[in-house]
Amino acid sequence: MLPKPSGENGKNAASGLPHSSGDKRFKILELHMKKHQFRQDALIEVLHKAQELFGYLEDDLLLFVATKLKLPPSRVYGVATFYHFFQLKPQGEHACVVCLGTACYVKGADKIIGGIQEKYKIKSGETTADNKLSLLTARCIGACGIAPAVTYDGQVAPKQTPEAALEKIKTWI
Amino acid sequence: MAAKTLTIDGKLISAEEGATVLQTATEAGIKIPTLCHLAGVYDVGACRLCIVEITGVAKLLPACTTKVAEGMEIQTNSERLRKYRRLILELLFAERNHVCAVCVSNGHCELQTLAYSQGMEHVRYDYTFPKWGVDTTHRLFGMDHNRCVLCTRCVRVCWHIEGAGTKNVAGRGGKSKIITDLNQAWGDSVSCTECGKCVMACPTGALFQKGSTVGEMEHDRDKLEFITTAREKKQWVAAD
Amino acid sequence: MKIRLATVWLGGCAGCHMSFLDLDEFLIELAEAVDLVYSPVVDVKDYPENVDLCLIEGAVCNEDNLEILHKIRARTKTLVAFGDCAVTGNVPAMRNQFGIDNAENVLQRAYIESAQNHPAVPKGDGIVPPLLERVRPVHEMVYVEYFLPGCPPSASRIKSLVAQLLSGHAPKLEGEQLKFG
Amino acid sequence: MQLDDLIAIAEKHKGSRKKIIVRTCMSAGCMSSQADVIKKNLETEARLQGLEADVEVRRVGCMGFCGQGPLVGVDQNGEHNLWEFVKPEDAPSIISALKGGACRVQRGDPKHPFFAKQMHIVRANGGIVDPERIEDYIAIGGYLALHHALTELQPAQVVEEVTKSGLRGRGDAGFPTGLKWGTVAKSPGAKKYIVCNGDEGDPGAFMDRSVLESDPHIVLEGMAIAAYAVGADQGYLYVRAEYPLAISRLQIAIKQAKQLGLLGAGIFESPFSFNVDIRIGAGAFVCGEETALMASVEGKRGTPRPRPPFPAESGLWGCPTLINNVETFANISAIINRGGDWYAGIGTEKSKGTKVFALTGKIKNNGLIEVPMGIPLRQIVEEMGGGAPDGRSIKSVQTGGPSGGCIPANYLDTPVDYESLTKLGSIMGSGGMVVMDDSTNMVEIAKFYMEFCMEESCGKCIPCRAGTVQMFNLLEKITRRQATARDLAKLEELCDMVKNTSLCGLGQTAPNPVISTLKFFRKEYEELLQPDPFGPAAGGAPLAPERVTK
Repeated sequence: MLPKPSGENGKNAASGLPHSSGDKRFKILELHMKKHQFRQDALIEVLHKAQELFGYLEDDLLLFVATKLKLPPSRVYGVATFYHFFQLKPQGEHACVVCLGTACYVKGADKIIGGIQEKYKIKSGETTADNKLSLLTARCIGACGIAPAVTYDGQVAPKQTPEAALEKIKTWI
Repeated sequence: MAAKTLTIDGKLISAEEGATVLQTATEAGIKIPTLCHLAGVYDVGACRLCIVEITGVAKLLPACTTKVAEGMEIQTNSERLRKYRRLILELLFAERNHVCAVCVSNGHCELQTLAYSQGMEHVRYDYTFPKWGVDTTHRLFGMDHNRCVLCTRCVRVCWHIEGAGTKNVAGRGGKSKIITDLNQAWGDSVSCTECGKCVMACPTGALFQKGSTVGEMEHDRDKLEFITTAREKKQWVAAD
Repeated sequence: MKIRLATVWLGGCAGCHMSFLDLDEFLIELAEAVDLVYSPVVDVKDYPENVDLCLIEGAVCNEDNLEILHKIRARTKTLVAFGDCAVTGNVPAMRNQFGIDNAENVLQRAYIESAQNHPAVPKGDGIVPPLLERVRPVHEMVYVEYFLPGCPPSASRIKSLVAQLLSGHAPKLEGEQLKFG
Repeated sequence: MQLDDLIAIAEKHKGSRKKIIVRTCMSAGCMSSQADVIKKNLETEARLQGLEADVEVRRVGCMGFCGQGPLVGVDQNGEHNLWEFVKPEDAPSIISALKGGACRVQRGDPKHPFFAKQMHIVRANGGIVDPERIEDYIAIGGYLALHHALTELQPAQVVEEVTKSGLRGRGDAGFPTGLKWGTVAKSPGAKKYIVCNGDEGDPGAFMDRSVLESDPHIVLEGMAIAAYAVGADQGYLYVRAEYPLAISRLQIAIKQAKQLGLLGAGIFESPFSFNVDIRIGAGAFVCGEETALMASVEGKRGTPRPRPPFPAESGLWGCPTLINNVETFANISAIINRGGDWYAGIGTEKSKGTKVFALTGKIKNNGLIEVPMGIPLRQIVEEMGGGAPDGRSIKSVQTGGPSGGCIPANYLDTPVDYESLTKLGSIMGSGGMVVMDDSTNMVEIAKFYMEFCMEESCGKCIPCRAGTVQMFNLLEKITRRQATARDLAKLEELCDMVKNTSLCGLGQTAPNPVISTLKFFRKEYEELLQPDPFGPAAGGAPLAPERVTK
């Protein structure tokens, strides 16, 4: 069930008070918005920062941003779901992002995904039941010269194979 | 305003500068099919049904957003255009679950009427039968996503006539969805003013008044145009 | 030699056939022009060979439907998807949403969740034919020459289409003749 | 900041240079193989071996030969050495080789056709300057073009020079840059904007990433010159979030340029002011389309809108806006420095200058190349790229990403220019060039691109939103061997409709990979088709008149 925007947090945000949770990250986020003079066109910048701070964009957070930037919640939600970089659900402890750009694809990126899917029984975009691993795909990270590339927790690794990927993931689990 | 002379389907027509092809054709009694166009709100050129051929222009252009120019030669109903329009309609019917027989708007539906006008007696592309929900949490209105064509008319009237910003499009591509506030149940929305303009604007049975049964839902579009015209011309605003 | 006409009833409510019977006196004219070689209203067990024209009511819901449809296509020159269920899937296809590509969910819904007494999925040969993963309109399974949408198509529209066909013309539905729902 | 100051910075910087420069590629590709550790080890080793006074270990951007990375270049006594596949533990060997010893690392050949056939304008400084030090850029003549434009040319003369150069947009459509600049310059309005499109979304393309990571100032300088030419004072540089290194280097570059007064108010003590802000994309391919990109810069959903009005008349917040891509802007300083006529002397009649390509896929030499327009495709893939590896042969070259097409091997003698590629049903695009060998299934490739377009469709217009889904489903049906000739006909019909009726470039070009593979590899589709036992009956409808009794 989604929280109502009329909830306590929403009210506090609307009245200009800091977020009621007392979580310092809201303060940092607000400073970031201030840096952008609370400009509505900075919404995407602000969402980037929010995701960097909180890991994903939950409803309460989106509502906080909406109120501070004086935007209708539907606008913030519409933008947050348009761009695939924004995550509205929590991710696993570790993220394995397989690049699916053309160069990686023709060099077997699909086999890497297949290997991970088979071993850990998760599809692309899903997280394992123990919350250890999220399997994601990227639409070209621009590392085509070293294809196929896989990003492990933000670190790009060149010329990967299904075996190499499973080996790396094993160290996490 | 300077007048522009042009031809539409071979008919010589004079139009005001700044008028759109759609306005001009409508005034001249030439009917161009439309779906996302709604009198009273700005045009987005999204449904592509009103595309026309203009001599000397390689691309097909939407009549709703294309301005008239001197000497334009416009075709609105060529065989090619009719074929494309029918294909677009087939895609729409295959995209979600449009079951006319049990729809509140049966008989008063713009999508249905368009299908008839383009001679679409069946859909050649495989139906996708996606799973979409129905939101009946609102006191007065309901939203059946199965019948939504994503024309965004409801979004535009909500933002630009009512000014509430309650509705918007979320997601993208085929997964796009009309949402209320933070994608919450319509009945839980705090921004919705219950004005019902979205329901009036909807071309299909996606937005409906609760309690309507099959074929009972008639959308009143004229009211929307009436309000915007009044606002633009400030007809009823007190002098002081 | 008369036209060999068949009508069949797949997954639908028989409403289209009721509408067909509403042709009233045109039925008599029709009887002069055609032999009704197979239909729910005549007692013929197997779909015959060399049929000229077949009106198909209903969507394709189960393996029995599909089996006879394949037979119909092989033995018939001209097929007409007759009514919305045949043309679009219509109401029968609404079950697709209980579980896309998963017929089991439909049986659960019908025989367990909705049951008031003795919930159980019926077992045994010929009781419930195996369901297809999805209900489909007829033309997604076999090639169909003509379409007559409507839920049901009114007698006058049936008459118009059949009359055009019998006079050797490709039927064209225009204006009032074309209607869904 | 005045000219003298700029020259003083350049001279001072040159004067402080050491005898030997060891260049470590620190672009995203090499960084993924510990280039940062390699650089640190090289520095430590230089100190340990007592060469600290003579050796500068420099962070540089992309050297291009990404497939052989990590790369380390050495400039010593006017000679240039290139070391390939460098590992962190190779540092002692590389440093001791500076004293004349042998080096155990694989030596690259700077005379290899991969390098010899290149011509560098956009990438002139890539792999040479430290992208995080503006002094490096100034030392090789950076910002002189901006100075020249501001002090000696009228805005109209700048536009004139760019027009004369024949430069065409490097992002996609190949629209003449000078014409675009001229339109923005003439558009009435007190407020105008410059937007640099760095939303390089084509899978298989990384030209812009490389330029931004290797030489950010060349882009900023190009943008500033453009701003002067059209009368803008604010710029936005839109970069994909997938390029964190490019973003951080741009942030550093903007900060440094501001500190030196090369961006900001009163540049070179003229009345001209120009600010640049970075806008970070968030994973939406459609934002490469200019009207969608503008919506995104405004913080909205990145959906395109119909044109006209074009951004040049009504762009960001309704103001005249000039949008060019990274590579286009990177050409500008050279054009101003050396003149439009010089630039127009390179390339073909209608396609001037050079083009950067990301040469990837089933090819021996992977990497980034800059070649003069008009070079035959064969020279690129066979001589520079070395052909397909593992003894296989090249089947096709894909250019233009999801908007482009697959050029079959028997057309390899085609010159690479806008018109020739279009004639083959492909496009120049932004510069992705993915080589496919004879093991590639072309229907699968078409399906791969269609899936991409389907997932990247913004959903605004129906032909693209619903059409890509149906085209993808039909391609799935074909590859699963469940389709008939009727399905293929439906696919072709949809391709035609989506191409002609979609709102923006994404939809209008989404069918291209299918159309081009059908054109050249139709047999591969037909081999997958099944017979149609339930198709129309022989002697079918309408009922044959001779059978009619009435």
